[in-house]
Amino acid sequence: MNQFEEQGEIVRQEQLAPEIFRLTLTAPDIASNARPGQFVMVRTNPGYDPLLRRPLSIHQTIGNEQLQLMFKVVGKGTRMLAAMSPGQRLNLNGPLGHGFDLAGKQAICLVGGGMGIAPLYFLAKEILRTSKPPKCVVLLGARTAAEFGPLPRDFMDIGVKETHFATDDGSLGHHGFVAELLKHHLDPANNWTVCTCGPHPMMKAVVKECRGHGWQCQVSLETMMACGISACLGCAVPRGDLSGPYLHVCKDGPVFKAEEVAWL
Amino acid sequence: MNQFEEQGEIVRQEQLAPEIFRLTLTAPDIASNARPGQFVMVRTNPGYDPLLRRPLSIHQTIGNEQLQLMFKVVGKGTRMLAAMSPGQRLNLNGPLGHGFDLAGKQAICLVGGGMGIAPLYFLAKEILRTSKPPKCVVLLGARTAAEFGPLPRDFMDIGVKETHFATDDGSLGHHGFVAELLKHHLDPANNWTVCTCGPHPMMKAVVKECRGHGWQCQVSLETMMACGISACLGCAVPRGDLSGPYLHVCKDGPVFKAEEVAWL
Amino acid sequence: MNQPDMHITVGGVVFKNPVLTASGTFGYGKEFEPYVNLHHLGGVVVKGISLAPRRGNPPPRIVETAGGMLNAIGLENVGLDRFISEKIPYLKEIGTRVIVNILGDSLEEYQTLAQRLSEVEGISGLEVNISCPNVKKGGVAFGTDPAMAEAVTRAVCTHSTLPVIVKLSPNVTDISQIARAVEAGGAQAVSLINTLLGMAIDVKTRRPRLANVVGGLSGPAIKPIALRMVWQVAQAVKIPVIGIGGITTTEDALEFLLAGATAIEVGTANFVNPRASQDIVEGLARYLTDNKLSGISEVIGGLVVP
Amino acid sequence: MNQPDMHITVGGVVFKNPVLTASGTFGYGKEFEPYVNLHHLGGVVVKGISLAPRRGNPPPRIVETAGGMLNAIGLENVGLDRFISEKIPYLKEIGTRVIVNILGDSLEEYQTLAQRLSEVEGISGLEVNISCPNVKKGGVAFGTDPAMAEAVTRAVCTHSTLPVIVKLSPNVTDISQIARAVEAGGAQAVSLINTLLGMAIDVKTRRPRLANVVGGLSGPAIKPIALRMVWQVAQAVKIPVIGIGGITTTEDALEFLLAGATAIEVGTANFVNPRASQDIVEGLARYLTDNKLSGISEVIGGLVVP
Ligand SMILES: Cc1cc2nc3c(=O)[nH]c(=O)nc-3n(C[C@H](O)[C@H](O)[C@H](O)COP(=O)(O)OP(=O)(O)OC[C@H]3O[C@@H](n4cnc5c(N)ncnc54)[C@H](O)[C@@H]3O)c2cc1C
Ligand SMILES: Cc1cc2nc3c(=O)[nH]c(=O)nc-3n(C[C@H](O)[C@H](O)[C@H](O)COP(=O)(O)OP(=O)(O)OC[C@H]3O[C@@H](n4cnc5c(N)ncnc54)[C@H](O)[C@@H]3O)c2cc1C
Ligand SMILES: Cc1cc2nc3c(=O)[nH]c(=O)nc-3n(C[C@H](O)[C@H](O)[C@H](O)COP(=O)(O)O)c2cc1C
Ligand SMILES: Cc1cc2nc3c(=O)[nH]c(=O)nc-3n(C[C@H](O)[C@H](O)[C@H](O)COP(=O)(O)O)c2cc1C
Ligand code: FES
Ligand code: FES
Repeated sequence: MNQFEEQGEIVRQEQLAPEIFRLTLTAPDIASNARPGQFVMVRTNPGYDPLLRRPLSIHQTIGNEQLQLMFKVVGKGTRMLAAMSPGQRLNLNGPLGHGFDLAGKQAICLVGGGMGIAPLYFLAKEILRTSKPPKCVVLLGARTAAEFGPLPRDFMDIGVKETHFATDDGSLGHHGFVAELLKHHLDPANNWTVCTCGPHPMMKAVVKECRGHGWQCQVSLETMMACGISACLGCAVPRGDLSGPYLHVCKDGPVFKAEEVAWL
Repeated sequence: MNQFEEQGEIVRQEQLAPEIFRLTLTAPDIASNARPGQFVMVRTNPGYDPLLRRPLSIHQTIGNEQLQLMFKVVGKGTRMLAAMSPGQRLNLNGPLGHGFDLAGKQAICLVGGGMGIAPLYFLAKEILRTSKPPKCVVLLGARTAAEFGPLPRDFMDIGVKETHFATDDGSLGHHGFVAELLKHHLDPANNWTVCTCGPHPMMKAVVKECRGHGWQCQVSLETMMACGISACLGCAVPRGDLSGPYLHVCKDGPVFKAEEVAWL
Repeated sequence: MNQPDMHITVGGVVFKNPVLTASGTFGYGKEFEPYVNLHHLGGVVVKGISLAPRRGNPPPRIVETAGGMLNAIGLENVGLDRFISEKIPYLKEIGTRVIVNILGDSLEEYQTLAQRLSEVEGISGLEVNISCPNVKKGGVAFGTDPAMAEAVTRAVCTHSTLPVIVKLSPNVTDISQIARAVEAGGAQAVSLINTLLGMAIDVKTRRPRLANVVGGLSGPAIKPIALRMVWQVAQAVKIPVIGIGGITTTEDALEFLLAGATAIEVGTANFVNPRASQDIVEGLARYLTDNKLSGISEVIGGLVVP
Repeated sequence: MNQPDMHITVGGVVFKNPVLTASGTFGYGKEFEPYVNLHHLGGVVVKGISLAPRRGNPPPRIVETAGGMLNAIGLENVGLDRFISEKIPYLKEIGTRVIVNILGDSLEEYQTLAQRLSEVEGISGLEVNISCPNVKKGGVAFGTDPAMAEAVTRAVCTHSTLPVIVKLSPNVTDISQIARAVEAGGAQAVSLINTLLGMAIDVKTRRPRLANVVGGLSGPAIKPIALRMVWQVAQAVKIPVIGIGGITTTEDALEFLLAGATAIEVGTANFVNPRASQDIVEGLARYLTDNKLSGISEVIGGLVVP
C-alpha cells in the first residue's frame, strides 16, 4: 500500500469564493503517488474538536511535490482549514481509495456538482496528459456562478475544449441541473464514459441518464468516515443488488461503477 | 454586581519573553469597573477544546476602555490565546472577585513571582495614582532575567522608586528566592503591608516572613476554576483555622488576608 | 406573525418555556444576574439543599477533561434554614419558576426537606437528587436500586404539596427500570441525567486530580449518553421527562426535545458561556419561527425512527 | 544507559510492551502497516470475529460527537473461516502478539469459536466481547448480568487452550461485580471498557444520525469513566486488567497503568492519529528513561491515594 502520513507544509491558501478555499501544500510522498479520484484524510487541528480527520479529494498534484485541496466551509473542520496560512503544517495521510479508471476509454465526460468538481480537475489534467481521447467534455454545476470561482478558466487553461455550465440561479450557463446538460451536449452516437462527483441527487440523475443511453458511468461517493483506511468499517454503502456484504467507500471506492452501488 | 460579558477586541499582542505574552484589548465595561487584584474569565476558543474559560488577572487597565492580560503559555488555553492577533475578538467576563485592599496603608511592599507579577503592576499603578504612601517597594522574582521581559522598566516608568529582583539562576538581582528579599530591603521600623501573588511555596515563604515581623500580608490565590462567578463551588480553599465552610477563591478572593486561609 | 408558543407543563405547573438551569451550575440564580435576564428563562433549579449545611469535599474539586469536566464538590450547601432565609427572598423576585433540588442521606431527611419546603412561598417544585455520586453516604444507594428509588420518591411525594421531579443517576444498567420505579412511587416527572462517575490522575504526582478520587463527569462529552437515556426513559414512562447532559446549544436542546423531553436543563454550559441558557431560549423561539411551527409541542417527541 | 524493561505478562503470555490496539479500530493489522511498525507494538487485537460472516448494520454507522464518536458498525466481520484463511497468514508474520476478539449470540457459538481458534497457529490469546451494544441479539445480555458473564467465560475457558481475556461492558451499575464473576468463571484477564451506549439526532431531518438509532460512544470523551472503572476493577480482582477508553497520548496510557492496568489498548485514537499506538510505545519508553525507572512494572498500580 502506497500510503503515507506527512506533515504537509502549506504554501498557498486561496479563497476562491465566499465559502470556497484552495489549499496548496508540499507533501511529496502523497503527491507523487496520487491518482485522480483518490483522497486524503486531513487532521484539521491538533486538539480534540473536531476529533476525527476529514476526507478531502485531491484537487490536483503540482509536479511531484505539491498537492491541492479544494474545499467548502461547511462546519468546524473546514473552517479551521480555511483559517490556516502559508508556513503552517497540516498532518494528512493518503493517497487513499481507488480513483477513476479510464484505461481504453474513447469519449469521456466529466460531470461535477458543487465540491464534486474538486477531483474532476485532477482527472481532466490526467486525461489530457496521458491520452488523446477523441472527446473530453466537462459539465459543471453549482448554485451560482460565484461558486465556481476561477474553475471555468482553470479547466480551459489545461486544454479542455468543451466545458458547459449549469447554475441553480441561471447566473452562468444552463438555468437548472447539471445532469440535464448530458442530453444537450453528449452526442449519443459516441460510447461515452461518464465520470461524476457531486451531491447524491445529482449523481443519481446522471446515473439514470447514462443508464438510458447505455453509457458507462463511474461515480465518486461520499460517506461519513472515521478512518479512511478500511479499519473502522464506518463507510459502508449497500451493493447494487442490496445483498451481500456492504461495500466500503474508503477502500472499494470512493469511485465505483454506477451499477456496483445502490441508488436509493 | 458590576460584572459584564464582552466581546473584547484585541488591539495588541506582544510576546514579552519566549513563553510570556501580553494581550491588550478593548473591553470598556470591564476596564472601567476593574480594581487591582480582580480577574476575568476568558473563553480561549469558540469550540470545546479546551472547554472551560481560563482565569487571568487584570494586568492593567488603560484609560477607561482597554485592559491588558499578561500570561504564560502553560497549556492548550494559553497557547490559543497566544495565537490570537489584533482585530480578533475574545469573549471574556468580569471583573471578578475582590482585589487588594490598601485603604489607609502607609508602607506597601508588592512581592510577585512568575506570572504573579501580572496583577501587581495594576496595583502599583493604582497605589501611585491614588495615594502617596511613604514607601512603595516592589520585589519581583522569576526563573531567569529573560522571564521578566520589559516589566522591570514598566515598573520604573510608572514611578516605582524601589524595585528589587531575584532570579533562580542569578541572571538578574538576587540569586535565590524573591521571599528572601523581604528581610534585605524592608526596614523593620515600618509597619509594612505586603501584597503578594505567585507560586504557592513563594507566597508561603512571604507569609512566614511577614508573620515573623508582624506585618500585614495580603495574598492572591489561584485554584482551578470552572465558573469564576461563585456558581460551581469548585474553587474552595480551607480557612485559616481549617474549620467551618470553605472559602471560595473566585468570590471571597482571589485576594485574602494571609491569616484567613490555611498554609498547608 | 404570531409569537410561537413556548410554554410547557410539568406536574400541573406551567413554565413559560422549556429551558431550565441545572442544579449546581447556576448557583442560586443571583450569580448569573449580570449575564442573563433571569425572567426570560423557563425556570431555575437551585444548588442541592440538605437539612444541615454541608462543607463538601476538600479541594481540588474540579478538573477539566476532553469536552467535559469532573466535579467532586460534595454537595456543599448552606443548608435549609439559610437557604430559606437568605436565598428565597431573592428567588421570589426573579420572575420565573424556582425548583429546589434536595438531597439527604436518609428517607427522613428527604421527608423533612419536602415538608418544610412545601410551606415556603415562591417555590414551584422539588427536584429530588437521588443520584449524586460525590458524597459517600446517601445518594448512590437510592438512585441505583429501583426499590430504594421508589421509596425515596414516595417519602417525598407523601410529604410535599409541590410537584416532585426525581433526578436519575446514569450510573446504572437499566435507567428505564429506575424511571418506572420512580413513576410508581408517585413522581410527577423525572429529570436526567446527573453526572457519570469518572476519574483523572496527575501522572506527575501519581495522585488523583480530585481529592475525592472520583467525581462526576458533565459537559458536551456526555451528551450522547444522556440523549440515549432520555430517549429510553421517554418511552418507558408516561410522566414528563426533563433532559439534562451536555446541552450547550439550541441544536442540543432540540435533540433532547425531539427525543421526548418536555423540558431541558442547561448545566456545565453555563460556565462555558454564562449566557447559554438565555441563548437557548432565544434560539428555540427562532427555530419555531423559522420552521413555521406554532409551538414547542410540535417538537417534543418528534423524533422519526424509520 | 540500560533500555527500560517494557514487557508485561498476561495469562502467562509475555508481551514486549503494554501497548495493544483495540478491537474494531485497527482492522486486521495490515491497514496500519503504512503508518506503524507493527512489530514495535505490544500486541494487536483484531476486529471481532463471529462464526458466520456478519453484514453489520445499515449506514449511516458513525457520527462524531464532542471529543468522541458513536459507532453502530454492528459487528460486521468476515467470519471465522475467512479470518483464518485470509487474515491469519499475514498476522503470523507481523512480529507481535495477536489477540483475537470473539463474539457470539449463544454459549455454543462462543465455545466453537474458542475451540476452533485454539487450533490455529499464530494466536496468543482470545478477547471475549460480551458487551457490544450494537447488535440486538447476543452481546448486551451476557455483559450486563453477572451470572451470564460468568457462564460465557466458563464456556470459552473450558474450550480453549489460549489465555482468555474477557472484555467488559461499561453500561452497568457495578462493573466490579461483573469483573469478579468473570474471574470466577476462569478468565485470565479482563479488558475494559467497551463503548458506552449513546445516541445523536439530526435536528434538520428529525431522524437518528445512526440507522441503528443507538451506537457505542468512544474516544477521549469517555476516558474519565473508563479510568474510574479500571481503577475500581483493578481493586476488585486479582487477574490482570487491560485498560481501554479514550487513550490518545502517552499521558493517558500512564493514567491507566497507574490506576492498575497491566496493559492498555488504543482505540479511536488510531483514527485521529494513525501512529498513535507506536507514539505511545515510544512515549512510555521515554517516560521510563526520563524518570530513571527500570521498568514499566514500577508504573503499574502506582497511584497514590492519600
Ligand atoms: C472521499 C471524500 C472526499 C471528499 N472530498 C471533498 C472535497 O474535495 N472538498 C470538499 O469540500 N469536501 C469534500 N468531502 C466532504 C468533506 O469531507 C466534508 O465536507 C467535511 O468532512 C466536513 O467537515 P466539517 O468539520 O467542516 O463539517 P462538520 O461540522 O463535520 O459537518 C458539516 C456537515 O457536513 C456533513 N459531513 C461531515 N463529514 C462528512 C463526510 N466525511 N462526508 C460527507 N459529509 C460530511 C455533516 O453531516 C454535516 O451536515 C469529501 C468527502 C469524502 C468522503
Ligand atoms: C484568579 C486567577 C488569576 C490568574 N491570573 C493569571 C495571569 O494573570 N497570568 C497567567 O499566566 N496565569 C494566571 N492564572 C493561571 C491561569 O489561569 C492558568 O495558567 C491557565 O488557566 C492555564 O490554562 P491552559 O489551558 O493554558 O493550561 P492547562 O492545559 O489547563 O493546564 C496547564 C497547567 O496549568 C494548571 N492550571 C490549569 N488551570 C489552572 C487554574 N485555573 N489555576 C491554576 N492552575 C491551573 C494545570 O493544572 C496544569 O498543570 C490565574 C489563575 C487564577 C485562578
Ligand atoms: C459543579 C457541578 C455541581 C453540581 N451540583 C449538583 C447538585 O447539587 N445537585 C444535582 O442534582 N446535580 C448537580 N450537578 C449535576 C448537574 O445538575 C447536571 O445534572 C450534570 O452536570 C449534567 O448536565 P451538564 O452536562 O449540562 O452539566 C452538578 C454539576 C456540576 C458540574
Ligand atoms: C469503529 C469501532 C468498532 C469497534 N468494534 C469492536 C469490536 O468488534 N469488538 C470489540 O470488542 N470492541 C469494538 N470496539 C470497541 C473498542 O475496541 C474500544 O473498546 C472502545 O472504542 C473504547 O476505546 P477508545 O475510546 O480508545 O476507542 C469498536 C470501537 C469502534 C470505535
Ligand atoms: S472510513 Fe473507516 S473503513 Fe472506511
Ligand atoms: S470558580 Fe466556580 S465557584 Fe469559584
